[in-house]
Amino acid sequence: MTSETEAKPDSRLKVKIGTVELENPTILASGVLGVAAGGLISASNFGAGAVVTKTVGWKPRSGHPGPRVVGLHGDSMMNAMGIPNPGIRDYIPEIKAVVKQEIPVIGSALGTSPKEFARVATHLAKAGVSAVELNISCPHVGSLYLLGMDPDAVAEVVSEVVEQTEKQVPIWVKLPGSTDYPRLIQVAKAAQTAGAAALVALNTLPALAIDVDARRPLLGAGIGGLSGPAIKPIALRAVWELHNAGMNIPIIGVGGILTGQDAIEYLLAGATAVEIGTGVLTRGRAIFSKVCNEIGVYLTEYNIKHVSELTGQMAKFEVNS
Amino acid sequence: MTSETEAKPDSRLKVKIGTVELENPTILASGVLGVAAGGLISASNFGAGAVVTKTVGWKPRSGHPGPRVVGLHGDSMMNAMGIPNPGIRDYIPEIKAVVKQEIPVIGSALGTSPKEFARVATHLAKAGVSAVELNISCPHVGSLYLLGMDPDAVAEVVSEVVEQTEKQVPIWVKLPGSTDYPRLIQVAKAAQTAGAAALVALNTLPALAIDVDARRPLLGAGIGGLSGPAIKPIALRAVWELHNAGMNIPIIGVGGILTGQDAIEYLLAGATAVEIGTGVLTRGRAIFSKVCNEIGVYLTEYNIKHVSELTGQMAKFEVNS
Amino acid sequence: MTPNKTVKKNPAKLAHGLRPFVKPIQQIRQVTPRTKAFTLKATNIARTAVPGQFVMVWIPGFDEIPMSISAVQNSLGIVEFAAAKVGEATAALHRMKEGDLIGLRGPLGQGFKFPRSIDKGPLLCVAGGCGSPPIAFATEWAVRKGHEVHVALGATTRSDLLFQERFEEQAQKVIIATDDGSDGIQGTSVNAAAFHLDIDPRYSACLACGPEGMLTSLAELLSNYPIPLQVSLERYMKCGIGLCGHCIIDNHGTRVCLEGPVFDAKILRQTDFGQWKRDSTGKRLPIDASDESCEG
Amino acid sequence: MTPNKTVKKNPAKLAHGLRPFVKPIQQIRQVTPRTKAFTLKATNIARTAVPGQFVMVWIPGFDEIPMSISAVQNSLGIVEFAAAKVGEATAALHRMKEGDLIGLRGPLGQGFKFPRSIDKGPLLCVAGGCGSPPIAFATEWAVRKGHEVHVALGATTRSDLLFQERFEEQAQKVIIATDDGSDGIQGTSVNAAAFHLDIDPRYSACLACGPEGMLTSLAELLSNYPIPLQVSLERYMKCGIGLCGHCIIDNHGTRVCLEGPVFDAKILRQTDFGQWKRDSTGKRLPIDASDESCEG
Ligand SMILES: Cc1cc2nc3c(=O)[nH]c(=O)nc-3n(C[C@H](O)[C@H](O)[C@H](O)COP(=O)(O)OP(=O)(O)OC[C@H]3O[C@@H](n4cnc5c(N)ncnc54)[C@H](O)[C@@H]3O)c2cc1C
Ligand SMILES: Cc1cc2nc3c(=O)[nH]c(=O)nc-3n(C[C@H](O)[C@H](O)[C@H](O)COP(=O)(O)OP(=O)(O)OC[C@H]3O[C@@H](n4cnc5c(N)ncnc54)[C@H](O)[C@@H]3O)c2cc1C
Ligand SMILES: Cc1cc2nc3c(=O)[nH]c(=O)nc-3n(C[C@H](O)[C@H](O)[C@H](O)COP(=O)(O)O)c2cc1C
Ligand SMILES: Cc1cc2nc3c(=O)[nH]c(=O)nc-3n(C[C@H](O)[C@H](O)[C@H](O)COP(=O)(O)O)c2cc1C
Ligand code: FES
Ligand code: FES
Repeated sequence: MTSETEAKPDSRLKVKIGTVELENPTILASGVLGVAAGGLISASNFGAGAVVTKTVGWKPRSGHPGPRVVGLHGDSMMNAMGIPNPGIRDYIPEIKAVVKQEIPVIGSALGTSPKEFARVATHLAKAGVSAVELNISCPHVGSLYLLGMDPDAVAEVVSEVVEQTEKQVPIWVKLPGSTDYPRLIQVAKAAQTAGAAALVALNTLPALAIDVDARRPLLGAGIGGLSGPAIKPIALRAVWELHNAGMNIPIIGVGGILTGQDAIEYLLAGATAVEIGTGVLTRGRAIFSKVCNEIGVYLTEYNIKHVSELTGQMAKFEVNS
Repeated sequence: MTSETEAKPDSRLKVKIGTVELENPTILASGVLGVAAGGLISASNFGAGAVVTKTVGWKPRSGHPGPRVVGLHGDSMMNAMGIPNPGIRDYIPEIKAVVKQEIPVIGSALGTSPKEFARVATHLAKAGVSAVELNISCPHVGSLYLLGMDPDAVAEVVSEVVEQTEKQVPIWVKLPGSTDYPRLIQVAKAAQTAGAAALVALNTLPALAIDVDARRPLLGAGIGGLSGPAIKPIALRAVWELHNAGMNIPIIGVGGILTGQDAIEYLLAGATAVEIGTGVLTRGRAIFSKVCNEIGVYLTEYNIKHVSELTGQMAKFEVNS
Repeated sequence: MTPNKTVKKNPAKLAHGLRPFVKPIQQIRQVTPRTKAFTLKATNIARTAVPGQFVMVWIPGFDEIPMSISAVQNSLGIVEFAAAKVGEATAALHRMKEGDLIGLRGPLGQGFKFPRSIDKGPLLCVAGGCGSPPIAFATEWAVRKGHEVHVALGATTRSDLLFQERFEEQAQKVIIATDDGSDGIQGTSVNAAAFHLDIDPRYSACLACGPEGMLTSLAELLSNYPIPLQVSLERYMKCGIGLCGHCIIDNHGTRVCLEGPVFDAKILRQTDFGQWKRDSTGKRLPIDASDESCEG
Repeated sequence: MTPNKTVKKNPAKLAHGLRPFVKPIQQIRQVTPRTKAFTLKATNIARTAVPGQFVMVWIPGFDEIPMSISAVQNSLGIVEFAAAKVGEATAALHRMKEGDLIGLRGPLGQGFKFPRSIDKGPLLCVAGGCGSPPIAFATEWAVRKGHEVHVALGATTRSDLLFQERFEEQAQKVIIATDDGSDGIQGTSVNAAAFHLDIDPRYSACLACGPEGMLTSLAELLSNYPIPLQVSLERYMKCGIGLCGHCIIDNHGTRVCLEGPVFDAKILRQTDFGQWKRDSTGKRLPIDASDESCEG
């Protein structure tokens, strides 16, 4: 139905995030295209190495009133979808339709308590997802963001999920969009200790945009989450901080990736793979194959055999005072 | 020497930040043009209602090695100047040259201890500044950023400065570029209790950008501060959070202002005035008169008598969960 | 590799689709007992919109909802849409007065494709119930381009016939149908379309909008004729710009807000067309002709 | 007011001035005992640079420092600069090998303005000490445009004469001066310039670069002639794009990196020219001819 370019496989791009093997390191981020199986399948057809589902909870959520998205300067945007989702039971058929096509699916889970997180994760695991990504960090669902900034609460959620899913599926933790590094690293360490298999950094950043004519926030929920190029330098810093903290855990970088070059920055900072959300708007769904091709050109230019050789290979430096 | 437009006075734009009276609410942000008296004077000639000096400390600082600036997607940028400054004694002549021209000067102060902050502030006060802005928040001078996130430490600095300057000059506190609202508000409250006369939100956000060819950070210091349009939604959110916290203290909004519309967003969120830094790059120094003219057009369009009527006038909303 | 590779903009990213223009409502007209037409000055939308495209209408304090563009006056930069009162947001819209501010984001999506030549036969335009707005715009557009246009317009009852006058003013032939027979033939807009086809089936194309049940019957009817059919679909829309995936109708990821809302009926065969719709949570619900908000 | 007013770009914001191109060094030549010339492929810089403009050279792991462009080969996209070893960053640069990566950000600043017509008389180009790079580029540029160019080139001693061969190849007349008399006349480039003027003072313009003490003497010398003088200044630069204010030379806020480094000498009268410079902290230091890094 569309003329966007198709993906070409390139064995240099295969990555392993813990036990999860992907054809390439580009992953569709949660909340983008993911309401329907077809959206997830299309991202895979356009080259994504894996797809993250829309965040799904136990009960249905209608999400926030509109406006739910607004474009900002420089290809960035804000959203306050409010995590609409039909609840895990009605979402399972969508996931199964994708899993059936042998596409690696990462199930994004939300809960109002550790038990509920675990219940959702268990259903996701049964549906055949390759990993579960815990959304403890949505900035326009206030309770989640606060949860994600609290190391003890995060540990509790992760432990419960790991226990209930009985290690059938790796648990990834998606960190909040925050610049508070001491805390972010505490949260990350708490998650790792509790059994997380990978860290995803970052979710959108809490933000506000105002319409000066209406004299109201431009989003129905008031507060929204900032995504796109605006947050890349912040998320990249977070990935580097996490990498530098010496935890031995895979990191997935996310925030503002538009080009292969952006993705390589994340890899150099310490990421094993990347997720792409807003870029789907800027470059179309073919962004996945485009980014992969651009990474391929770079590997060729510098005669690098495999993309994993880039992870964490930025020159060391000391933070000044 | 230049063809950029000159400022036209507009009495509707006069503002009072506590006791400090300005011709208009646009202020040159610290660190931009401010090394030399001529830079500060030029910003005023181009329409700035006040100018903030380069942050100055007790002893000279050479700052970080280059690269010290890098442009990013969408008119944003990062810098890691590292607060080069000749030390307060050698900087005083620059300040005096500006004060002599009856330009409201805000002296930006740095210290390695509460006492040193106070010593610098005292010298600034003697040089005739209209207010002192305490830089407790530079993200590429690690010690400062950590200080700015610690309510007790901030209270200690502010108390000492207020005491030593003997209320001869209002003390403004420039808050760190952080998304950690509970903490930012704690810091703000601590500053207010200790005697701060105004809050400035925000400084640049801690960030990283990498050159994929050199495989190094694009800034000499590694870490840098993100400024420009990228941070506007974050700083705007912070201004609104501070305003909403019900403190009765003027707020000066800063971050990513390019247009009158951007400035008005800050006013509606709760700011009394705004500072502009990176915009000087994007629209030239005439950005001050341009933004003032654009605010004037808005006041006319909506038949608003005075710019102060905009402060905090965004419609109320509840943060969702 | 440096500096950053220039990113070619996705044509989908329409300049004004990402941010609302907030403007005072210029005029409000009650066009049927349940429907009001609203006009606003939005020059950029008026200049670029084509029939079948829609706007996201922001009703401050309530919601942002999709509305087809029902007319533009390009020279004055004016855009019109017509909203039926069906729920909270549309009720709030109906309470608004001229001069009140609303936001428009768009034009969004892909509109109708008109036959290149006006010599291949007249156009058949079919509007059922609330489906009139894009069809009224399409009719005016086609007539202005020199096409002969025949209209089939249906509603439950006479007073609900939306934009009847406009159709009668513009089109060469209009056949009316009402469920209760209060005007025109008794039946639906599809019956009216069949009437047109019986007279002379040499149409160059058929453009249609209305309840999905009506559109499926129309598609069935037209499968007997060599006339390409384009239909405008309605799906729950959250973003309107192809990002969130809420409006996807098939396993290829076809998005009604971006690749639609107007589709060639052939393309809809392997989709949810006529079968499922999503509610605000994303849950799929069967399409049941009887629960459509505007019959026809 | 919505959407956001389009922001007209400040012409000062040069597309490539904000982000370094990182490229392998193509060629390194030792041009004097203390100076090496470096070439790199940087097509965008080569295409747009004019003589007098500079680049910020990033020596990864050390610093980013301003360097005048000393030549471009437009057709090959090649840019050259010539760096004297004076401190840590330039020493690191001198240790680098062909193929090593460095970054170039630019072209930055305003270059020399050449007389519109080639009939108003020859151009006088004066290069003292390390001032040769922009003057060599200017000479080649002017000759290519058809100007007659006379050069006054000075250095402390014969071996330090920078780009002597290039000048002799390109210019119609070259007068050399060395402090120790090891080549040409004994004296400075200003003495050499005086020599040119004594022969025939009908120059259309004078372009100069070198230590600031030399530039002030030259300005004094030329005040006796109706010849417009343009000089290229050096100031401590932190950003190179007019933002930080470190290179400001007067109370009008004139920035050497943006409005300069080439200035009409008349404009410099009410500035720090010849009097003060800032160090890396921003402290003003008196300009003392004897502490210049490259005499001439
Ligand atoms: C492309 C498109 C064009 C449309 N054009 C018109 C038009 O020209 N005139 C007109 O009257 N109506 C039109 N609609 C339908 C209109 O958007 C809904 O009637 C409106 O959103 C109802 O909002 P509400 O809050 O009043 O109702 P609610 O009580 O919220 O919902 C009532 C019903 O309206 C629909 N609806 C609600 N929100 C949305 C949404 N965000 N997206 C899609 N459907 C929604 C649902 O089916 C829901 O069951 C169009 C819809 C689409 C998708
Ligand atoms: C517009 C311009 C063009 C220049 N062109 C050339 C050229 O073509 N060839 C050449 O050899 N040199 C040129 N220079 C001078 C060159 O930038 C310095 O020699 C170099 O920065 C020294 O760096 P360092 O670390 O080796 O020395 P340091 O030990 O750091 O300093 C030695 C001296 O170099 C100067 N310097 C250091 N850093 C800077 C800086 N960031 N900006 C300006 N001056 C600085 C200072 O005067 C200092 O006292 C130019 C300078 C400017 C401003
Ligand atoms: C429209 C939209 C919806 C999103 N929904 C979710 C979500 O449901 N769950 C989640 O974890 N993140 C969600 N996100 C955040 C993204 O997954 C991603 O972390 C963020 O957008 C930053 O990446 P980007 O800059 O590539 O978009 C959403 C982002 C957008 C733009
Ligand atoms: C080059 C540069 C130097 C800066 N130096 C300082 C400084 O010395 N002290 C300070 O408080 N803030 C400094 N800042 C931060 C600005 O004052 C301002 O808070 C920030 O840039 C956000 O505003 P903007 O987006 O308008 O630039 C600097 C910013 C830039 C871009
Ligand atoms: S409404 Fe979001 S993709 Fe169509
Ligand atoms: S070097 Fe920063 S303004 Fe010139």
